[in-house]
Order: sequence, then structure tokens, then C-alpha cells
Amino acid sequence: MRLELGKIKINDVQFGEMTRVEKGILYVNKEEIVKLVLEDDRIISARVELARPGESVRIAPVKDVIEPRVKVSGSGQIFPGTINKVKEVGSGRTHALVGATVITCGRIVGFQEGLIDMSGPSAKYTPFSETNNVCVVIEPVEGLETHDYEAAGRMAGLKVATYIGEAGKNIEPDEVVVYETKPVQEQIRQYPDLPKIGYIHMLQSQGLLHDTYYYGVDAKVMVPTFMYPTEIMDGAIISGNCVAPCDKVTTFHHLNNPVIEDLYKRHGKDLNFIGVILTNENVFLADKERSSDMVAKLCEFLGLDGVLITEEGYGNPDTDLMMNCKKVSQKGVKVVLITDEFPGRDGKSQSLADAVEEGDALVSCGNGNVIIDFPPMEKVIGTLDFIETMIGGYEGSLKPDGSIEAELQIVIASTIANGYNKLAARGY
Amino acid sequence: MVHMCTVVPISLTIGANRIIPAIGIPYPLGDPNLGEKKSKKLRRQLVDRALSALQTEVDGQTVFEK
Amino acid sequence: MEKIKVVHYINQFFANIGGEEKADIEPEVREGIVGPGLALQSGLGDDYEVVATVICGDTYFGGHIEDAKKTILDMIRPYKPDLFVAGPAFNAGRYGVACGTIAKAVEDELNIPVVTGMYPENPGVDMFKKDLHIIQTAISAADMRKAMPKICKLAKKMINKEEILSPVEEGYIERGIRVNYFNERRGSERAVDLILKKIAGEPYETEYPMPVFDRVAPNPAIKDLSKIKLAVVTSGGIVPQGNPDRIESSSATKYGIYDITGMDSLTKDKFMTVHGGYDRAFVLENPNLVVPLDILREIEKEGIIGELANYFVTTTGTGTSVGNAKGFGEEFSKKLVEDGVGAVILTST
Amino acid sequence: MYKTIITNNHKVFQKYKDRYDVLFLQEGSYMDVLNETRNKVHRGYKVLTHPMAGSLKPNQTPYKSIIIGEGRGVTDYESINLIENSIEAAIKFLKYKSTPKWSEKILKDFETVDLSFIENVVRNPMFDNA
Repeated sequence: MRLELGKIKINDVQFGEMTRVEKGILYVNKEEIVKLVLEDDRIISARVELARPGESVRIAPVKDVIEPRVKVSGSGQIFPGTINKVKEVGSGRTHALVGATVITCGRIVGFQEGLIDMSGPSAKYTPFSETNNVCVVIEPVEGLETHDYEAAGRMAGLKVATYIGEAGKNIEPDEVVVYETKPVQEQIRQYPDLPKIGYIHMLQSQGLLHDTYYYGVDAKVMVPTFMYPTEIMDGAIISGNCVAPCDKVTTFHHLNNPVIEDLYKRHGKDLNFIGVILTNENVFLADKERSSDMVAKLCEFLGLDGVLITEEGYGNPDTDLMMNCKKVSQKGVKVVLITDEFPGRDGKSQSLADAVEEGDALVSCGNGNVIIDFPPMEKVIGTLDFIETMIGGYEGSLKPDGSIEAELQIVIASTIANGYNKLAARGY
Repeated sequence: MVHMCTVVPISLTIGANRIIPAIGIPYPLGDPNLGEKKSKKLRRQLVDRALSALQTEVDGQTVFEK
Repeated sequence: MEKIKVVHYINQFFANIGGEEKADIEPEVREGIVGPGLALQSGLGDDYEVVATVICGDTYFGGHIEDAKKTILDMIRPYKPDLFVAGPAFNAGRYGVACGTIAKAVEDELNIPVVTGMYPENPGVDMFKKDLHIIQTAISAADMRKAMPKICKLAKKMINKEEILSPVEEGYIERGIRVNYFNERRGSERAVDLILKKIAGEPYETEYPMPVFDRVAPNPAIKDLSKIKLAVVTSGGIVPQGNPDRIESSSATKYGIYDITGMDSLTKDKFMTVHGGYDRAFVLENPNLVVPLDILREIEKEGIIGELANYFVTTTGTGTSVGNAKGFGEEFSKKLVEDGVGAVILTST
Repeated sequence: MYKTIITNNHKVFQKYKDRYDVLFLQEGSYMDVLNETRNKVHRGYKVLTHPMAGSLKPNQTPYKSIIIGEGRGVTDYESINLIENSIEAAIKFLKYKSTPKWSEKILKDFETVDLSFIENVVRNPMFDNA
């Protein structure tokens, strides 16, 4: 499967008469976005605001972040099984508005989500302080049930991103990157002397506000499966998760999965990237047992020499991570784990809720329990009303001047456990 | 030294060399559900097993099931 | 300008009082520098003054931890020090534990910077590395010339409230505290490097080590049990009613040694459990479920074992740090050996 | 296998009290549910759902529901590992920050999310045979 990804660099975002891209500037039509969102009668109001790098802006609470993309050629359309019909994606050509995002925000439930600062000392912890963000602030109809509201918010973001992505369809990209993975036997033959590497991608799948969808199917009801890496770049996986801000894998991060990106960078040079094994993080222990068995079986079946494993979340997923690590290692396949850490505020406790001796090669994405100071910002997109009830916040977090003291875990994707960031923790 | 404990994997992890599996965490040496007499008999069996483990040569971690 | 006041702690050996035969001397305080205090003073420089040196025998300290701690704190307080340095203890086990114990007490009670130094295998390291900055030294006192300047450098940084850098940069033993930093490369890129190294069989280093445990070679089998003195050690939290030593119900920082002379069984009116990690109902009813005294007396009477030690050793296993547990073991094992105990049954809940 | 749901969540109790054995700790805390589960596991029960289900940390949500199954009187090491690790982690979080006193509305949200974990398990076709 071969995909050409055309990267259209976006350096600024502005409101305009027509949603379009011109000379690296994304213009968006506010009214059309609002109209699109309000098609869903579960949402009573929607507001569009822009946030650019360096501005004194705080966005909270954030539900999802999505990079606008569009299929130019090849099978299927962007976000198959959710926005568009179920149809295999991952081949042909896709354009991405790199440097632009759609951010959905607004209250979903009282306690989740997180924040993004566009400037100041806290901006460095989130990748979205460096992107030009179209923020869609939504409000549900009175008394809407939590499940429905989550679904409405999720769809609103995807719809807006798809709409904006269309603006890139006929634009000449600044850069075209080609990604290709062949069927397994051909792929092995192509680089017979290089180590065969796979990627085990664990999807959050515990329940309400903890779900992920693959071609529209809820990850908790699927069994582990094989995926061509390029499928993910066309939106085969979307996030329905909005509980732990710091290690949430947003839809943006699925589209721009760093492990896939970095394995492709060295594909054919010092490794042979065979593909992605998708698995889940269920609550029911029998499911964990079955899924990890199947992951190990797939690794064996594909003849892999080594795998990278990433997780989403803390606690329950640590058990899946360790079960996968142990069982895959027992098949003779080398394993490297990528995860973030929660060693308590003093940093002295165990970082993970589970451990196996096979987990002897781990990459750290940082300690989410560290306390951070957030200076006041001139403008707030969304509301700070829920700061103290957000994850990472606490009573007294929000100061009268608008500054905040909270754990790092309140910042969206700050310790994301797939290695997207440079933040790491080390022993002192 | 002989280690009498219920969670044998932990004993193996921490490196005990002679291990006697015990009955249960809230009652390692005996089983009160069986009544006092039988429970005490069970305790005697376990301690006897521990003493025999102490008199057995081992060349690495060994769990004395019987 | 008033000088920064320093108090130094050393053992009988470094105070030139004597070796093992003098290890039971009680704490004393002397004005100014003693022994390695000279190196400390010169390393710290003219802005600092070592105003007093506390000396205590290692055996005395180990046998009277609570008393020694209190006495020594009382000796230190009047000097109103700004800085406390203990040791370095190199590989001397009891000295290391003493340095760690007193340094932690000073830090907690007097709220001033403290530094000590040890060889990585000193038992004091596992017990105190999370609480203290312990400069890594070589195995013996021959390293004093190199160790003391590192201690002084770190101590000065603490006094000046400068940022304490990583263990490698400062020379202290890693404390196991997880601190954030920005790497030059993102995590996924580092992970790809790691997997390629692992597959190639090259050395690789994890960024987060999983907890590891020591291994010991098994002791040979006991030839004749009927001549052996047997003792029971437990992590099941069995203590006399009222818990006289206040052993914690979890995350224990101490252990107890309790007399069983003349008892045929552990009765519920005399013993209880404080263990917070299991449903205590059964053991409260019958403590022999954890310390099988009733059976061991039978066995003793039958002559199967030579004799039963007249005490058992106890602590709470749940949540107790490996460092503390290791420290307890090293300490009471010495007593067991001194008392001629030849075999131990360790029971865990 | 005979199953018991240990919970302090009213919504879980109401929904399942007629279908399953529900041990409802009405005034119980998150820790109480973990400790009760631990006691059962120590007596031979198996944990069927992960005690740390959900990304909500133990000092964030006050609600916890865990499904256990009656074992064969044999200690299940994996269950012990899970529940003990969960308790250790919960203590770590609660040591620095206790669970806030949430408003009624937020409490309701927490109940709904906790219920969702159990619903998804009970809905699993394998569940009744497990």
C-alpha cells in the first residue's frame, strides 16, 4: 500500500468570506462552520475562534484536536466509517494542512479534558501551541445524556476538519512524502537483510469517554488485527477519548503517529517496517488475555524481529502493556515500550501500575504528576470555570488573576505515550 | 532460611531459595474454615514440610509443593 | 561576614578512638574539627566553619537507634548549624546506616541541607537514597581525598540554593526520583534506536528501569536439625497487644523483636496483628496462623529441633520499601547469628 | 462462575442488583471498594475486571466498581498482583491530594462513566460464560 502525503504548510489562520488556502494562510468562513455544527440538533450553539502561536490565549477545556486532510485520489475518503462510508483508505494521494488544526472545546462532563496555552512558559508542553488552531466551542442542548454529548462533540470536530480539509484539495503541496508498505512477503523480500520491525498500537477502549474507533468500529469489540501504516494517515482511527488530557492520543496524533513516521524514516535504511498491529485496552481481564495472546501470535506469524509498543492512559492499560511485552518477548521478538510516568508528586513512587522483567527497554515520555505554574492569559477560548475539576487541577488551582497551578497532566498531550514529544523523565 | 508464603511468585521474584506454598493470605499457616483441629493439623504439616526443606540440598530456587 | 556553620558526624574509627573494640561508645560532641573534618573544612573554604563534630560508636548507634538519634540531635541543636555532613562511610555498613539515619533526622528536624557519602553497596544506600543526597564513594577510606571535595561541592550548591543537577553531573547516587527534562530527540525516535540496538545485541539502556531484586546463593542443607536453634521471622505484622513499638500497619520503618519464653502458643489475649494489607479477622483470633508457635513447641518437645529461639522477629510487609526491608534484615540477621540461630522460618501473609 | 460486583456507585447497584450479586458499599470510598476486593481475592476470588479501569486517577473519581468471580478456593496470583498494585497506586495518588468534594452534577457524571465500564463488560457475550 502506497500513499503520497502532500503537505501544505499553513503559517497563519484568518477569518474569510470563503474557506480556502492562499500563500500558506488558511481562511475560514465562520458562518459555514457554525451551520455545519448546528446540523446536529444535540448541539444548541457553536462559536468559532482562532488561536495562533505566540498569542496570549488559553484554550480550555479541549475535547479533541484534528488536522484537516482531504483525499485527492485513491480508494475511500477521509475518516472512513465515521464521516465517510466504510471503504479501505491508505493509498493514492492525500493532502494535509500541516500547521493547522481544528480544536473542539466546551464542557462535555464536569471533570475531564485539559488546556492549551498558545504562549508563555507552559506552551512548550503541548504541540498545539505551535499550530494555527480553529477552535469550535460547542454547547449541548439542556439535559443531553453524556454518551450523546460525547458523540455529538466527536462528530462536530471531524465534520469541521473534513470541511476545512477540502480547501487543500487543489492546492499544490509544499512537500510530498511517499510512504509505502508492501504485502508482507514482498516487503520482507524488498529488504531481506534488514531487521523486520512492527508497531503494536494499543487503542484506549475502556468505555464512555475512553473509546477509540477503527473504521467506525468501537475498538473494545474488535480483536487485534493487522493494519497498513498508511491507513492511519487517512483517518482510519479516530479518538473518542477525553479523560486524561496529558496522555490522550488525539485524532491529530493518530493522523500524525510519530512511531509510524519515525519507522518510515529509517525504512529501507536500517530497518524493514512490516506494519502495524492494532489492539485494545479493555476492562474485562479475559479480553486482555485474549488480545495479548493474539498480538503475540500476529508478531510470530509476521516473523518480526522487533516491535515498538505504545499505550494510551495509565493504570488499566499498564497491565495490557506488560502482558503484550511479556507474551511478545516470549515469542522471541525484541520489545521496546514507550510510555509516560506517574510516580507521584515527589517523583519517588513506582511510575507504572504494573511491571514485568521483560520490560527492560523503555522510553519515557515524562512525569505527568509534576506541578506547573501557568501565568494568566489575555484571552480565554472556552472557559476556565472547570479548571479546578479538570484532571490535574485541584481546589485552589485557579488564582483570582487567572493564573493556574496544576499538575502537568492538565495540558493536552503533554506526556503523550507514543513519543510525539521531547519531554522525558530521568532518575535523579 | 525457608520462606512460607501464599503468593509464591512474589517469593520467587524476591529471590527466596526454599519456598513452602502457604494456604491463604489471611491465614497462611492453617485454614480456620476447617475448624480448629484440622487447621492445626494442616499447620503441623506445613511446618514439617518447612523443616524438611531446610534439610534438603537445593541448587537454586525451589518450591516444595509436597 | 558571619561564617556558615557546619556540624560533622563521624564514627569512633574516624575519630581515632578505635576500631571494632570501641564501637560501643556513646555519642559525644567535640568543638571544631576531628579527623576527616580537616578535609571537609578545607573543601568548603573560608566562608564555612566546622563548628562541631559528633562522634558515636557504630555498634552503639545500631543498638540504640531511637536514643542515639535523640541524643545526637540534642547535641547538634545548640550549634544552630546551617549545614550537616555525615561521613563519608564508604563501605562500612553500620556506619552507613548511622550516617543515613542521623542525616535524615537532621534534615527532618532542623530543616537544613544535609549530605553524606557511601559506597553504592553500603546498606545505608538502599535505606536512604530516596531521602538524601549520598555522594558515591569508592569502597574504602583511601578515597577520602576524592570523595570529600564532591561532598563539599554539592553542599555548597545546596547552601547557595543552586539547582542540583543529575546524579552523573553531581556525583551522588541516583535517588530514584523521576524528574522531567527535554531530550534533544522525541521519544519515538529514541525508541527506534533502542529497538535496533536490542536486536543487534548491542548494549542498550532503558530510560526507566523496572524494579529488580537481589539474588543470593542457597545455603547448604542442615545436616542435623536436632542440634539446631530455630527462629521465626515474619512480615505478617504480629505484635504484642497494644503494639508497644508502634510498628506501622503499612510502609514499616521498623521491626520488633518479641519474647516468647515459656509460651506454648501465641494467644490472642497477648498478641495481635497490625498488618494493614489483609483481612485481620482470622489472625486476630489465632496469631499462630502466622507465627506457628503452638506447632514449633510440639516439635521442640519431640526433639526434632534442638531448641526454639526465645523470641520472634516481626514487621509489616505491605508497602514497606525494599530499602527499609533490606536494612531490617541486615540488622537483625546479625543478632540471630550472634544468638546462635542456625535456621529461620520466614512467614509472609 | 458465580459473580459479584463490588461497588460504591448507586447507578451500578440499581442497574444490576436484580441480575447479579451486588455488594453495595453505600457509604464506602474508592479505597473501601479496593480493600473489600482485596479481602475477597485473599479468600480465593478472582478479579474479572481491572481494578483501575478508566483513566480517572484514584484521587479524581470517588466511584469504583469491580467484578469478581468465585474461585475454586485457590489463590489467584494474577488477581493478587492486580489488586495489590492498584491499592499501592491509589495510596500514592491519595497521599498527595485527596478526592475533591465534587458538585452533584459532577458526581453524576462520574457515576455514569464508572457505570459505562461495567456495562461494557456485562454486554460482552463472553461475560456470562466466564
